[in-house]
Amino acid sequence: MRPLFPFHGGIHPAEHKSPSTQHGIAVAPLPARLVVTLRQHSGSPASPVVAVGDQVLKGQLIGAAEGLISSSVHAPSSGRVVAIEKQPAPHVSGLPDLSIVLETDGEERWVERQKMDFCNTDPALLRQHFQDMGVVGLGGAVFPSHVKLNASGLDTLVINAAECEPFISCDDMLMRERAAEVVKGISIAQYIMGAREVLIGIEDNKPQAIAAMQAACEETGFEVVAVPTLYPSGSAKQLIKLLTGKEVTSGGHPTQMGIQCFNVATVYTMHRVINHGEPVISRLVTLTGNMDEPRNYEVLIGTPIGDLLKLARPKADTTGYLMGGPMMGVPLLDLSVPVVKATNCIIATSQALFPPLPRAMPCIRCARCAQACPAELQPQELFWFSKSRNFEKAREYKLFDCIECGCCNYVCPSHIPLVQFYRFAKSEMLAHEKDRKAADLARERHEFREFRQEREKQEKAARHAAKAAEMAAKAAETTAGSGESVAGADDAAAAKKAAIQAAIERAKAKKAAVKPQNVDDLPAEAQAKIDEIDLRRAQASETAGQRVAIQKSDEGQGA
Amino acid sequence: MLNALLVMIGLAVVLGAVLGFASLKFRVEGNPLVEKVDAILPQIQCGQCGYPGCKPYAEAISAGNSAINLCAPGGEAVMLRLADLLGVDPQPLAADAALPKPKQVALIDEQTCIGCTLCLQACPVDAIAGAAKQMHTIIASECTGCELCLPPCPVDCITMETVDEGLGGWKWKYPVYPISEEEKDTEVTS
Amino acid sequence: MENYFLILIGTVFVNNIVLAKVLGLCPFMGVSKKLEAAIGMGMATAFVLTLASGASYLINQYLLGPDLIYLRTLSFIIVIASIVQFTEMFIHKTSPVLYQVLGIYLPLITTNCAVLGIPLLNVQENHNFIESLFFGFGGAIGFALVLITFSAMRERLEGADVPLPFKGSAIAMVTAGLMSIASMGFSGLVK
Amino acid sequence: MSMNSPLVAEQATVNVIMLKVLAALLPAIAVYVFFFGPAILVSILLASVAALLTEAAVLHLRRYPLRVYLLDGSALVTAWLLALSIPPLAPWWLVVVGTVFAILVAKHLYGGLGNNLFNPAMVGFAALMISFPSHMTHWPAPDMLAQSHWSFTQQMDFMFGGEFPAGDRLDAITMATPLDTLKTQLHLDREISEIQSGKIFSILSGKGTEIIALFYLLGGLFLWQQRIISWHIPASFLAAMFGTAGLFYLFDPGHYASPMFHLFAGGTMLGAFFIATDYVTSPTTPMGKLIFGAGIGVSAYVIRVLGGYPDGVAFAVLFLNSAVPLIDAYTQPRVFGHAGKWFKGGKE
Repeated sequence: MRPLFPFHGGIHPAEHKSPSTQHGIAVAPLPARLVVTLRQHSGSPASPVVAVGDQVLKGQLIGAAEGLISSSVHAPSSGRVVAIEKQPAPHVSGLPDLSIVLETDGEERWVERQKMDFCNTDPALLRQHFQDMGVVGLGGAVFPSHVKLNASGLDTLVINAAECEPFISCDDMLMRERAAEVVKGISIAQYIMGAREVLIGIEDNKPQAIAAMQAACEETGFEVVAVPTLYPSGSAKQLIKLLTGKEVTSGGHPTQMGIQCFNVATVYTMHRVINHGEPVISRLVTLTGNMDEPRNYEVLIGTPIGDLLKLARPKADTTGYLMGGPMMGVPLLDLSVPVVKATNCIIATSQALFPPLPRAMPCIRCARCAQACPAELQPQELFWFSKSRNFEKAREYKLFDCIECGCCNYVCPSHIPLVQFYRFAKSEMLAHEKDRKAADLARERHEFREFRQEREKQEKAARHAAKAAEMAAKAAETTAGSGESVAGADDAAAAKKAAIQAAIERAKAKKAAVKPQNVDDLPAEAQAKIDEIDLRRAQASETAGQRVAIQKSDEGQGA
Repeated sequence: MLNALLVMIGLAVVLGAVLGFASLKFRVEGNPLVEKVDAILPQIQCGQCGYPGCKPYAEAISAGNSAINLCAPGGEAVMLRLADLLGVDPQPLAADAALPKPKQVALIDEQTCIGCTLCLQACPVDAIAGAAKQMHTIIASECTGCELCLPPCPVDCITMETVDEGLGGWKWKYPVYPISEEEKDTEVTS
Repeated sequence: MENYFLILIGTVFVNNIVLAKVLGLCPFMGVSKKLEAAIGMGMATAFVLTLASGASYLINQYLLGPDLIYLRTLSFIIVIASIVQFTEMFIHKTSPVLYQVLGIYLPLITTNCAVLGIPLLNVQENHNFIESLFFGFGGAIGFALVLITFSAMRERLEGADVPLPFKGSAIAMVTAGLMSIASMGFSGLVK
Repeated sequence: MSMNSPLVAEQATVNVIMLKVLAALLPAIAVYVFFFGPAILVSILLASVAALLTEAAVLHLRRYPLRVYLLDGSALVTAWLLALSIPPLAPWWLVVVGTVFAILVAKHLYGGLGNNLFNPAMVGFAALMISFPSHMTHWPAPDMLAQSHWSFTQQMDFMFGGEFPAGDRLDAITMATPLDTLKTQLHLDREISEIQSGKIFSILSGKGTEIIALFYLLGGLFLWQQRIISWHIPASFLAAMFGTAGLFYLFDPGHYASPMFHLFAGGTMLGAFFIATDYVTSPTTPMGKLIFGAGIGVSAYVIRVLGGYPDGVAFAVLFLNSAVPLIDAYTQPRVFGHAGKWFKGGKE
């Protein structure tokens, strides 16, 4: 028996996992419309590589990764692109996000799928391949996997199959039914990272999954470790501590101590990518809560959640829907939002399952939250500072080490929405950080401008001095005629003024002429005009970029 | 009487010598505080404080010559941070101070622009690209929204546009919750 | 030895310069909004007080003697002012932020009645040189201790839901009063 | 209802915690009545009514919902603790003045529940101790030792009207507490063993009072078992008190009472389990709690033995209350993923 290293705190809420594990995984039917959000992963959103009206095949790349921390998105089924526009997204803000809308043709025609022989492929190529195939962490954080895979000579590869949040059972079912494929995926990750040891952490409330995985792991050397059922053992840092006894340094990466952690569903997609040539276009979603037929479904990314819910038939007294678990999930305000890569579970809420919490009272500093905090923070202090907007203090007390797991919230006898306060404070601090960066940029540019003006002044003075010397020399030659040159300068000034005035008049006339046109805008014409302006602006900013570059090189010379 | 005089003179000489030595030994060059104040100011360079830029205002604050409530774009947040840094009481913002505005950038109506370059000269952060007799354009990512380019424009072709930051600019709100079941409308907002 | 210990305990807890003698309230209220500033102020005052009680003892004993008693307050103030000036220059050089945070209260250590009070009490109680140093040091530690705990309390109070009329200095005064009540428990402990 | 996560929570609430604290006091109160008569119940009732009325008035002024905050039970805890700390036969206005002062000044000037820096009950007690010292030292003798027995109505006449039964004196029913006796007699150069042969003394400390202290201890253990208080503060408080008393006792057993006596005398047990453990006014970190408890233990001993007041628990609690924010700031535990043991004042 492997020794475990319990993390601090943790809670044990009611599990509610059994209703959704009564039946095996079912495949959700193909919807008529798929909405593929371009921001399905953390980092920068993908940029569309198809146009409205294009026919796409199942698995075809439709959004390409932008930069390192980004990932691609693919067409979940064959059909036609009908729109590329802002669509409601499953984000807590309820704000719409840029998405590609597909109309499916029901034919499910695949693009050409290329299997790979990973054992004879350079890990760097495999990582690139994972980015192109849209592999991201499916545990909920959706961090692009190719970035996490970028390490070698690892001691330990931790596979996170704890699934600690109540209600969710998709990883459980995945392991029960597809353990062999999961293990193949683990082998790929192990190969890329050169991991010496593989530990698969599964909470001991999933005996069937543990048994299935143990059977599948025979002769692989991977070790299945049953960990106590204690939320949040499925948080990567806590699971690593639990299994290896090592703490991931604050702000650091686990690879610094020779460890990396992947969700079990993520390694399964790695297997699909390498051994089947399929990009990430579907995932398992648990439909549970106040429903007649709770069950796990294999769902295409982009399926509208409203369509999906019809399968599980929510009961009449359902009060709302939640994406994710009850501890860290996101409320769904709009059922037209699509399934994204982060959608592991949809819970229908009801008064019986989620009784309204007692009213919030003032904090009495009982420190139960500190006893429950798996990050070993002092939530009561963080609350005190966040409440009074004392963000500096909140930072000093390590607010950014908070993983927003909600344990403090769960045990609070005053029922203060603590996590909300932390989210508020964090988002204020990040916004402030952004402002400060903008301010630094502005300061730099302002200082450069002052430097430039000073230099121009000096250059002007130098030119004037040279000119004056020249003039003096000229004046020495011809003493007469100096009066004429002065008069000439006056004339020039007057002419310039007149020219400006004329330009102003022209501009006014033009403005007057243009205005009415804009008012009775014909859509096509307006669109064309906007496009034209956009094009011009793009050109202008290009020249501006060049200008900045020139300034920078000037600066170099100046210094 | 003489004794008293001698004692006082002696004390003065000794202490004066010590202080004189100390003033040489602990001489302070410049004022390192300016940097800290400058770091708090939003660097919009709008000059609404009455100083020609953020740095001069920072210098004035550090020297104790200026109130800390003059930064209009920074609003109350900046004033409070300054008060905190300097350990002085917060000063209310002037009554006519503009309310904090959402982030804005200038936009040039390129149909109307005559290319006079007057706005180029006014821009404190060189965020306007263009040359004489060509239409100008604003580099939105570098515009601080200071509005200094508005007055010089002879044809009023510059407008301020509020930036829609979408999801990237979304922030969590301050949590508001009812403090009792029966009084849902009375809410703790601290 | 026991005598020195009693002087120290007495000045720190029993006859605390702020809570029991109610001296030095100006920096006590002024520089207690931030813990770091309070620590700086406490240290500066401790330095000035200890040095001032030693120096004033020497001046009183050897320079003034019994003849020039009328110069006592005057010369003490001069010595204190110089030490404060010295401290001010030192802090300005070593910690500009602390210098700015302490602001006007740093030169005002000169007029801190606690700082003049301790040397005068020394003379009044006929302390010898070592006793004077202990008395000064103890008083300073007492002052610093109270100032620092008080500032930590005020930092906590910033987040408290204090009724509007009591916000700020008002509740700070109430707190100082309650601290004083607490410290009355020690009365009768020494002398 | 907000739909933001987390959506599930334990059902514990503030008023349940407070009610459990009150429940833990009940056995000790019963024993109190047994030894000293029912007057204490009247004191408790008076204090409760005064506390609730004061609280209601302030909440009304601040336009806070009355029902929610009155039912949270915190005012009752303050009232009961204060009533148990002052002599049961004290005039009615003493209890009322103390309670009003405690609730008004120590609690609501700071913003009410969760915001106060000082333990309200102890502020009320200290204010009374300083303002009305003579009233605060008239403790009734245990029933078996009193020279005369007053009926309940006689006691009420005295509490509310200040009238003695005909021909009786206050001395007839009051007695110096064991701690007080010890202090005054020691001043008369008598030895501890000699003093403790007095009739008020018993095995542990005083007749009756030691049994009450024992029940405070039991109540405290109940709270610990219910996970309402942690062991840190009571343990370090009692250990420090025992340790300090032990040192002095070893040094001179003729003039310093045994450590066991100090644990069961005065307000030690009530203070260790019910007063010092008040959430709002005690540190939240484990190390901070140990420091806090030990600080109270030592100062309470020093004040009660060397200082001018008969008992030191209240002053010691207030004194350490004022250090709580500082203790909290400097005993922050290490955060997950950070090096080092503690970080001081927020900086590593």
